[in-house]
Amino acid sequence: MNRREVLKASGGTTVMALMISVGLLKSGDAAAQEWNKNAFEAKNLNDTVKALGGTAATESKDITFVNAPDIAENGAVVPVGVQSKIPKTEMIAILVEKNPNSLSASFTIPDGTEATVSTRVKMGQTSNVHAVVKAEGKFYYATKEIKVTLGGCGG
Amino acid sequence: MADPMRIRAQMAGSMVDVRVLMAHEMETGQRRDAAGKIVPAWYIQSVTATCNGKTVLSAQWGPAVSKNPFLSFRFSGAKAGDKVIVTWTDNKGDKRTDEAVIS
Amino acid sequence: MKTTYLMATLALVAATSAQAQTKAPAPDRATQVMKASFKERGQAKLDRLNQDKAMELCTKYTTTPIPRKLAAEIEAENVKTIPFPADGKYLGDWKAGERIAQSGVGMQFTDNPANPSGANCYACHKLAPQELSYGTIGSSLYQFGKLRGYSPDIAKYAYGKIYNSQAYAACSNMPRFGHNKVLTETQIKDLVALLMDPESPVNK
Amino acid sequence: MYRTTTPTAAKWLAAAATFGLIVAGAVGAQAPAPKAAGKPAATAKAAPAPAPAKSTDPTVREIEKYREALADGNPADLWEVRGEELWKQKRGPKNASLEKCDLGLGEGVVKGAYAKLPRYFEDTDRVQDLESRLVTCMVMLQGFSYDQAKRAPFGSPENKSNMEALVAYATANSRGAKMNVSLSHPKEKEAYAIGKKMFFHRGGPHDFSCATCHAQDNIRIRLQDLPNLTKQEPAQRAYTSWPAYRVSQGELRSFQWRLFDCFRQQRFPELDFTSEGSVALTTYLARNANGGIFNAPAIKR
Repeated sequence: MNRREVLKASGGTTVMALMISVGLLKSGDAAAQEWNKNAFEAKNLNDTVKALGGTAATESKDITFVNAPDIAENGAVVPVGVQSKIPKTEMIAILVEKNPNSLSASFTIPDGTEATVSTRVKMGQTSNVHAVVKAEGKFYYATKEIKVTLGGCGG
Repeated sequence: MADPMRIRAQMAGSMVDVRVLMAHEMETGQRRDAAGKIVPAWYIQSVTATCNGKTVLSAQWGPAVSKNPFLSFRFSGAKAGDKVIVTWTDNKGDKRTDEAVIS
Repeated sequence: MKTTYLMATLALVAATSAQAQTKAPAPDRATQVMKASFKERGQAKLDRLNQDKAMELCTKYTTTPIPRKLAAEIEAENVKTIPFPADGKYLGDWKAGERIAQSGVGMQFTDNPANPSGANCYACHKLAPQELSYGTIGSSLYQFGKLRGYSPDIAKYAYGKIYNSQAYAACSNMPRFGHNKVLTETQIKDLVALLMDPESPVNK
Repeated sequence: MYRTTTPTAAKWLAAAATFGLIVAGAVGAQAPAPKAAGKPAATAKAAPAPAPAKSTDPTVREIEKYREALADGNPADLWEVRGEELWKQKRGPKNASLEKCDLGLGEGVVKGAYAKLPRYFEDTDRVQDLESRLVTCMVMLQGFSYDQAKRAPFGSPENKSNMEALVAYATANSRGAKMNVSLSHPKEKEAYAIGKKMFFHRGGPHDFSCATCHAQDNIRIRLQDLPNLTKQEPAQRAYTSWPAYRVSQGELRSFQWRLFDCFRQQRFPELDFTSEGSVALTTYLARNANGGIFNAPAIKR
């Protein structure tokens, strides 16, 4: 039985806390290991925010997209960077509204790390992309539409 | 075993600028192979970057992160010569750890 | 017919070899190398490297203009190939036409020949303005019907042009979709509707 | 070993000349639009000219931004690293590395070699591009059979290609080098002429040739610019950006793949990997790009 199966089978925080206390897990490691299945199965912004532990998110002008084009030449690789100017930003997440599941990625930002991350996501079609930020327990978001175009000569 | 990551860590003023490329298929579980069979989902679920024993970024990913993922971020509190260590774990339990010296 | 031609050529070779060669050139080394460098795969057989008279001439005149007389010959020969619809109707369903215009599948060795081909019009032409991703190899077809008038003559021309582009402009870059059996009559009518139906986004 | 029967170059050149294949100054050749003739009067009322030049098109400007955003962090690096390992690794029946492979600048010299390929090699008595030369080295140095060396030339998620990794490594070592493909050997001249003929050959159910898309200025397919490969400047820009990581496929693609897939989309049969024609066409295109600064592996849609 591997570590994840232990967690799943015993369902929770007590076992994890126990494992941490006996030194099986480092505390930083635990957060990374516990993959938030519910969040990655949510179908829209609200459900994703709830699965991430919030109630609702408010729109914020302090969240900006960096390096994200208005039009992507190929949906398989769409560069998306998010910058948060909200003080004490502790998490940044990238959601693609029209993907089968909205959440693409979430990043935990420790003290000392800039609240700016860049990655690349897949988009099945033209869609709104949401950047969700958690700061001091509250959730904020910003939205940008990215168009996905067809290309090439093969179809 | 998975191919190594390509990690670049450079001082940019007082911050460390980190860029990571990972070799991973990031299968969505929706693609069909040449024989028409569904290719099972296979993707990186968690990424952790540490420097001098401290976590400087951790991430959770779903299958919508692009194939051969790219990630960039900046952190403070380190100097040239220190090591940035990045580890990923995928949904099959495969793991890969690589490191780079800050230049 | 082919055999007769070949025999006639052989008979002529001794006397007028240079002249005979211009009519039916023995495969030169470049052609041999080219043919030996491809292998058949799926529906794409080696005969796809062969050329009819039009393509032979158009290859020869890619970088220099084709003489007017030869162009007229190509057009006359190709116009004869167009079987205009027996029912006299040219306009199908523009919505189906839009899907055909967007699709670039078909005739590649990776395509299933049982599936219908697309026409990939947007690869080369601007059509409905909602589609941002269009090519400029061909002219803009935006407002095709609106600019030319929705007359049966124009619809017939559009049908013929899609069926066999060489009938109207020798050595055009456009495929001969009907002549080369890429598209069916119904599909071509759907494309004509995309260009000629006043309700089509192309004419908005 | 896998030499094809070749008539003497002189004999061939004579034959080619009769078909007007050897054209001086081909690099500058220009393709005028085919003369439109016999159109019905109605087309006189044709729609306005194609979209204006790209720089003013907001869609194209956004696509340029997309490309810039991708340039930082090119997964081709992952192939390059794997290719370097493969180059140095002892493999094959002879348990040898490729470190003695001669890519044209002498045994083991990788730096700058790609910018002078394809070229004539005396030991095989033929013109070779990078991929065909790597096949030769795998056969001669490592003892692989010809078929083994040619296996899996193009990778897929299920089947990673060693060839593409080696191509990434070798080409990355020519980054910054000036393209300098020679036509001094008769077989190099011959390859160029054959490649040129292939470039213009129209065929298949779509009547396409390479020239259909790549012999005019300032045109695009969908939103992708189509370089005029018969002209020096656009040929330089295009040729020096291959191989490339294709984001649509998530693979690094070699120049042999580029030609293979162009012909697939031309609806031609399959271009045989490292065939004489494929090397000839590469020679034509690489030579047209002479003087350009090589800058690949790149990243493309």
